[in-house]
Amino acid sequence: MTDAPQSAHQTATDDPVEALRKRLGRLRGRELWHAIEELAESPALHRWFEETFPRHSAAMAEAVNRRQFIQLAAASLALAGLGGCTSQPREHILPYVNQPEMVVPGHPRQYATALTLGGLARGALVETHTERPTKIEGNPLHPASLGATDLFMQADVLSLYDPERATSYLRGGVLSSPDAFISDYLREWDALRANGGAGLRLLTGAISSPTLTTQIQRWLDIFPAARWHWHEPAHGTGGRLGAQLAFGRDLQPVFHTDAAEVIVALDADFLTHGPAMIPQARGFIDRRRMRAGTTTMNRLHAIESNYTATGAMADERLPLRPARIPAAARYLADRLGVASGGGDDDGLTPFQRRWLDRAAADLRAHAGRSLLLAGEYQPAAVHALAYAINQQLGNFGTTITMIPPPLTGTPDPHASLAELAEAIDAGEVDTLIMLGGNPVYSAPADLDLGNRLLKVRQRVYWSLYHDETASYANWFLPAAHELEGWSDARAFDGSATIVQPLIAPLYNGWTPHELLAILAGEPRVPGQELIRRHWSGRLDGEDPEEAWRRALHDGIIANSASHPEMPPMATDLPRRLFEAWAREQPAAPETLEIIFRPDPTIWDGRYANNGWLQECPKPMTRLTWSNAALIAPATADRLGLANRDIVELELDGRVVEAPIWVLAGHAPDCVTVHLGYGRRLGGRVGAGHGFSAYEIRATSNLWQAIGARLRRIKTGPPLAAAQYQIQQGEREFALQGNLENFRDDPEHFIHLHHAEEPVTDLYPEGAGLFKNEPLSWGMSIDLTACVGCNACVVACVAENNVPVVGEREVVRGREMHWLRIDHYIEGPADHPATIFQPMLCQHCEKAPCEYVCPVKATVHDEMGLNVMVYNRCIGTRYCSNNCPYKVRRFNFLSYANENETRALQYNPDVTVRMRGVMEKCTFCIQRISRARIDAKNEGRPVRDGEVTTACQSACPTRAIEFGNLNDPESRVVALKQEPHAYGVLEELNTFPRISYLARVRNPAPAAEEDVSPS
Amino acid sequence: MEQGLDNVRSWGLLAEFAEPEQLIAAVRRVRAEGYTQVEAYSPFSIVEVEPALGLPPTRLRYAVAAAGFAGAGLGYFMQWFALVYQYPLNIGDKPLHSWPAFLPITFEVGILFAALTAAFGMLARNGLPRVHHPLFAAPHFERATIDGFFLSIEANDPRYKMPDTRTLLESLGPRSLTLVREEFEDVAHATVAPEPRP
Amino acid sequence: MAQLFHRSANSVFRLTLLGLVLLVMLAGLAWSQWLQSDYIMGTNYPIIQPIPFSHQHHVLDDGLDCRYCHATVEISSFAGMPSTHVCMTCHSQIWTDSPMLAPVRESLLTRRPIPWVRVHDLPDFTYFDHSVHVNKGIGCSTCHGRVDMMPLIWKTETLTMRWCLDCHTQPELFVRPREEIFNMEYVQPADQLELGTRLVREYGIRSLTQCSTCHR
Amino acid sequence: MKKLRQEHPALPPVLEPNQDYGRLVDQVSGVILRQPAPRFWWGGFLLGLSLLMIFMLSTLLLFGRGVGIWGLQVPVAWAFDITNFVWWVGIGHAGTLISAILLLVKQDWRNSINRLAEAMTVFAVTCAGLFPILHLGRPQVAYFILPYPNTMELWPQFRSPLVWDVFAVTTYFTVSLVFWYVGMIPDLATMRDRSRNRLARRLYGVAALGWRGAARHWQRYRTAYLVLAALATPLVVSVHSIVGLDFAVSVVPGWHATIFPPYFVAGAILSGMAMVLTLAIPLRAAYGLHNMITARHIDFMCYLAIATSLLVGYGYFSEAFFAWYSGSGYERFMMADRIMGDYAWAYWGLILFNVLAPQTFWLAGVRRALPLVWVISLVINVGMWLERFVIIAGSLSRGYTPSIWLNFRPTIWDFATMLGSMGIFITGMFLFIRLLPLVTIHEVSELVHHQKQLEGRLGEVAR
Repeated sequence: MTDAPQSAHQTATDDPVEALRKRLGRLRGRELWHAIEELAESPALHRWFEETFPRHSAAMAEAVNRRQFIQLAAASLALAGLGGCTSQPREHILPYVNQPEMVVPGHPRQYATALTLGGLARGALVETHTERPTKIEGNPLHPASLGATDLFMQADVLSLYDPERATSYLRGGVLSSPDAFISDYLREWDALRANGGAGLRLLTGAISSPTLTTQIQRWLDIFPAARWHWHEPAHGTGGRLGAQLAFGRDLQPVFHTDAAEVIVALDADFLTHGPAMIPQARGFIDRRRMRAGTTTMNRLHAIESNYTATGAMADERLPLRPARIPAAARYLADRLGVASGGGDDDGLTPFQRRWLDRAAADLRAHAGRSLLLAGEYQPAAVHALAYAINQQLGNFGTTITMIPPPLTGTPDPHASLAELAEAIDAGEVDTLIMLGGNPVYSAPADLDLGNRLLKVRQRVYWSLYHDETASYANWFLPAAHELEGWSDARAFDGSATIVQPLIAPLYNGWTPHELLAILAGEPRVPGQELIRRHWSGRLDGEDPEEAWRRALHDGIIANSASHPEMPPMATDLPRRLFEAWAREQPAAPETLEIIFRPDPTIWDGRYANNGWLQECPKPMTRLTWSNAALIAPATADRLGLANRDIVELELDGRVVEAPIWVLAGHAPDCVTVHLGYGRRLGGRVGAGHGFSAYEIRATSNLWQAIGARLRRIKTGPPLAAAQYQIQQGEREFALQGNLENFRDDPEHFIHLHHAEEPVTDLYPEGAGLFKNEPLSWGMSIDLTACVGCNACVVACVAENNVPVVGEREVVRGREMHWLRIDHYIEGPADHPATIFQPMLCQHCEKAPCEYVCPVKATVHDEMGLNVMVYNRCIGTRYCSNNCPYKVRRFNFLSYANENETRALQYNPDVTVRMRGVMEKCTFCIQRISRARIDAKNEGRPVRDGEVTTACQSACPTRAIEFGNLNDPESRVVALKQEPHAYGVLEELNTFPRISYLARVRNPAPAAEEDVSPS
Repeated sequence: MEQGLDNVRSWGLLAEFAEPEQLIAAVRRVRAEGYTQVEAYSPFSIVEVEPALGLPPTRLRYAVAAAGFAGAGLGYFMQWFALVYQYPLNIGDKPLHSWPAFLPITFEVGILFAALTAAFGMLARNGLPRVHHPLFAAPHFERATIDGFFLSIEANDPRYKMPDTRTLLESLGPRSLTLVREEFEDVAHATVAPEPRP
Repeated sequence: MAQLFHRSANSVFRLTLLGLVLLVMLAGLAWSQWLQSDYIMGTNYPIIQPIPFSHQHHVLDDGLDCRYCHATVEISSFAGMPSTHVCMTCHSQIWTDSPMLAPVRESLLTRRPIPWVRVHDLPDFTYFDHSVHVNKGIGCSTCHGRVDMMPLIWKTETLTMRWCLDCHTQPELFVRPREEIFNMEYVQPADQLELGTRLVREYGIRSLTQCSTCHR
Repeated sequence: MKKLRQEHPALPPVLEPNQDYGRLVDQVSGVILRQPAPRFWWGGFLLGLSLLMIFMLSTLLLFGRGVGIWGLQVPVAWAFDITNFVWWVGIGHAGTLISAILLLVKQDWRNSINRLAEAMTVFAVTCAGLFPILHLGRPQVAYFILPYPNTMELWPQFRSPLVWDVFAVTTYFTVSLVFWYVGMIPDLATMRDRSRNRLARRLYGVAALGWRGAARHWQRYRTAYLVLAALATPLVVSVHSIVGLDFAVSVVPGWHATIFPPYFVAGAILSGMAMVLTLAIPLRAAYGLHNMITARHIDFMCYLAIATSLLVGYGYFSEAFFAWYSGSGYERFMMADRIMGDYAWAYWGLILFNVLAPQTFWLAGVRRALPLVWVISLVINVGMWLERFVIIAGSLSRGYTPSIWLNFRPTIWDFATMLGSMGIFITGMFLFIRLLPLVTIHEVSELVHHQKQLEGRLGEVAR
């Protein structure tokens, strides 16, 4: 793995082997053996082993050694023989011993449950084939899902089957058993009870589960002296702490984007980030579905430092270095007549002031229907000020409400983690029980939790993976995946869902409930009973059994959402703010700021071992398999840096080596790094990619810090980007225009060069097959609605058994995604306008790929689909060469994963492709066939909307519509008749079946004239 | 010299000349004498010999043409049968019977058939392969592929008569003159020494 | 100069050439026949099963309906295989200690499924749906043969793509009335063609010969 | 003899004067019969063998691991593989040109080099024929592309240029082989009668099918040979036209051009000529064939090179012109990218090697300096390879969709396979030199005959 950052090895603590030699050198006889026994227990040694003998990298090595050579010889000979062979290996049918009712082999079933991100639930419907979860869809009844999913939900099913999940109970790194842990724990029970659990500490992740909360409460009642800390590396505290500042109460804001006509986002990626992303994006997009006759749409002003997908969706965007964002908030406050408690010197340029003036005017003009949306990673003061401004505008109750936080425990976990560290130093911690979160890896570097842990006697760690923290624990307990056990969870708005298992635990791991039950001294209580016990009597409905069934069936507990509260604004807010501003560090122009953010695809690192997410190109950068230090072109010029440069990134004396990625649109004078990479343990897929930003992140400044330094040290290998060319120039791929032009003339508000000359066709009558077919499939994609969140990409991968190829193959340009989100930017590098374009097989009527195939491996069928017959393909790749959209993907090597655990996820209705065949989007033909056969069996036509493609059903904003073009009533036909519908590369007479609706932007009046100074 | 060799029927007489011109002259002379079973042998093709021998033009080219057209027809039919008749599929929405696309293969198959006919037809009409031939037993005949120019009159020629024929040939001043014998199993490779030149 | 070859060499040479040509032709013919032989196609010889289950006995003698064991044939792509419990519904009463049925009892005790061997095994890239065929008037015996005459089960049809296409191009030659689907003794009437054409119209059968009908 | 020269003042003679049938045969057969083989031969043969080993290894790895061992990707799904294919086919064409077309137009100077050229064709086309199979993702089912009755009732998709390729290349290979063999039958007979070793005589005897040089045989032989030439001539044009159509038929910018077929044929002949020179010059020196392969041959081949390089140059120009004149932004961009983009080095390289370098042949001085001619011929070979590479990989890397643009990065196995294929060619050529007469004895003897006749007549005139 040439791509592994050096830092991974540099920052490893002093070589334990040396230490070992030193220690053993002096000893003799019995002492020596004692010493060795101690050492065998030493986590440092364990970690050293793990790091010195890493598992092989997933990517295949090129070099051929003798053994491989023999294998190859055999393989090629077999290949030669295979040609004539036609008989198949013998297969078995294994019927049930006792077939469950309702289970019909061949018919998938769906169960409602919920998956959590940062502790908060998103409702899901899990598709199971003979009780084997294979695909995750959104739950329409759930407020955080609305029938759609984000990319993490899609990928969770792969984590479930991850062959590298922790499989065994380890005591001191030695194989042990659940019972052993229970007895170990109970042995200490009396001692713990005696001193009320002093020295007993519990460290969990973010928790919204009502059951777990009560369980922890019970545990704390048993051990009054014990303490509960929680740690969520990607958790932003701004909202709740800001509420404490503004209202003196711990409340959580909920944003109702569907009610807002004007939104000003303060460093908030509310469209593609976090557990509330789906409703926020849906609401925002619902106000800008441009159809013929639409004259109005909402407007988004975005102020941000990093260039996020939300920034790309914004009609007006102001790149601002972090230190200026509070200033911008204060400026807006002043303009809107809110006491900001800040001085006048805000260091904003005249252009920035004018920009803010427009935003302020827009907010005022839409008072009551506008929203100032502060990002969760902004400091409390900014949030408090934002609350004040929203109240001044009268937005509370319409576009923003405050509710009791769905997450339980202290509002400031980061502080509580710091307390824990101090407590350890003070020797107050004797037994530490950690529930996931991988704190050793993800805790702020200043806490140096790894070495601190060694001071704790009993270190219990419960986790899905045997990760960095696991190698420090002397008791490791494998966790049950969320799809494996009973639980419950609340959504961003407080509404609760019962989480039900879709499959028995693969590695008999415990759910947190089962573990807490043990800790509370009642082992062996089944998870389901724990959950039911909690909810008995809490579910409304006279018949409890019926109520329980309903809750399970709906995947949401009726009216469990929290009720909004509107406490009065603290009278002394300006003074509090003044104090807060006073604590701000001044940011000199030349100093560089650093921004820490969770990674768009692997979050805080918990998804590091998920190949789907690793290979999913990140929005804006289009990078895969790695993070990078993102800087603006201007900054790159100033520092003399370019892509592929490896820099030493220094903050407060801590150093990490990071590759540079120049990102047009990023704010100048600051660098963004994403958390979650630089993993060393926890799976072959995740380890050895990117760098760990945690290593330079301190409790004092978790999200942004002033005074970072970049020093170029060398040129590194190319980063695995899925796209290098982001200018489309004259080419008419992703088209966009402004609202007023759309109002005036929707037909021509986008200019199409080829529109002038008429389409001439040599063979207008075509093949003359397929007269009056009932079904003819087509798709429409609304570019105004695509927020570039990648949910569709991962959904496609999950549905269609698309293989993961690994970083090295992506670098070579061999990623296998059937659906990709192309990015195209227009305008200057410091103020670019990015537009997302989902690109997939266009199923051309006159497909260039088909007539060049020598073996009829790709042909048209009677439903107008451009079908790919894998078993006929011989792999000439001519079709790919002749595809103008380059949406065909080729299995250059054996990419399909043969691991039998992982294979459990494969969709049985989709062929797993072999080496050497071409593949591409099929419009989810397996779903079409199912619908068609069902319709036939019921003797009726296929209904509109009966077939949804994986990408369509996953899309949070419903940007994708799919349907029957021969059904005049179908929605897709209506969309294709929209004035601003167009086909990409129509001028080639490919007659694509996918039409795009051009993107409509809604810039603020007088914004065009006002160009930025730079 | 015929006595004592009666059990061996003679195949004919073979005269060797040093220069092509002599051969041509000889052929003309022998033909003038009315001999029909005459053949000339040379290391390279000597065009002038053929009219002298009164050979009719070969009909090979007609066979080749026929084969060529047959092949082309077959090639076209194969494509039409496969793409139009037997399993019609919508491929790039091209017309099923897209004849322009069928032409290259039609042409190639035609050429293939024609070429093979030309080559094998030539061999067949020449009665090749024939690795054994009475002539190969004749002394010096190996020079027929190097620098010798031979003339043969077969014994089954109605005008073939000893010793007249032999005298005739001798009169043409051959480098050597041989009586070539039909062989029988018992006397394989029977040959006679060349006559000393006068 | 002496002869290089004996005179017989001429004939040998020519015959060899001729022979080579014929040999190649014959080899090709033989190979193609071999590929379609019962051995390669796996047709017409019984498959050894963990239990010598006799369809003949259960269908002909006991008169069980196909759907008693293959329960999901009308609603699912998979016809369904009887769970051990289905076997035991009867065999907990009769033949309870027959050694032949030991595997069934064992399966019930150990809760391990009975490893039946697939008889009609399509390649993994071919997707076949029983329900739609059954509902459109294709009888069991059309593809599976007279199962009621098979003491041990075997494959009667080759299941090659050509075999599928024969019916998909001309369904009227094979379709039968829905009520006859599970009738093993069903024989095509003399007027099959017009019956078939009528049924094709009634059942709305379309001859689907597109690749995507079976391959995905 | 003087007079003879005066008759053709400009041209050096096809044969040096005073040739004799016997000596000529000795000379040619000597190349084969000489024992032991000269060092030069062993050197070349071993080089070929070692390259062949490389080919074996890379093919083993290729079948074992898949085409992924090459640098291919999407969008550049064809690169070295198809480049090599087109390059080898092109080289093959000179052989047919020299033996067939020049025969039809009665260029008797061809007689002393056509055998060499035909052998070159056969082995070059062998190499070419391998790549379409090697480049497949699933070579084990390559037979899907052949029309044969099967239980799937499926036939090839005859509209695909790749199927045309299969028919064109196999036909071309078969016809070249037949042409080569038929032309060799009388010479095999010569070898049969020339060699002493009984086994050798028997082997040559079988191969010669008992040829005995009868006039009737010669008559049909000549006809058949002419007919074959007449068939091979359109064939050779069709083959590279079809190869050109592989690209012209597609919609890819930089491929979709009607000029391709003729301009590919011209390029093919240029590369072929270059390869003939590359082979003929050293062989002539090594085996002292100066009397048969004279300055005349070198000159004429240089002239052909000049002519075809000008044609190719016109092709390059018209490509650029069409790109501009078409008005298609994609085509224009493609052309601009070739001239100024990441592959500009290759583009200017091929202009230099294929268009400019051959122009030096105008100078008699250059044509006489055989080492220089040899070097230039090598340069042209490289240039023609670059041309195909630019067309294939260059065009694919900058297609319609900008988001997927990517440059091609070859792996060592790309190079291994390319060099390996040269191993097949070289090994084959050296075996041929060692086992078969590399000059057409009977045709050259015929030349001698004509020369003698001419001299005879001149003699009379003189008298």
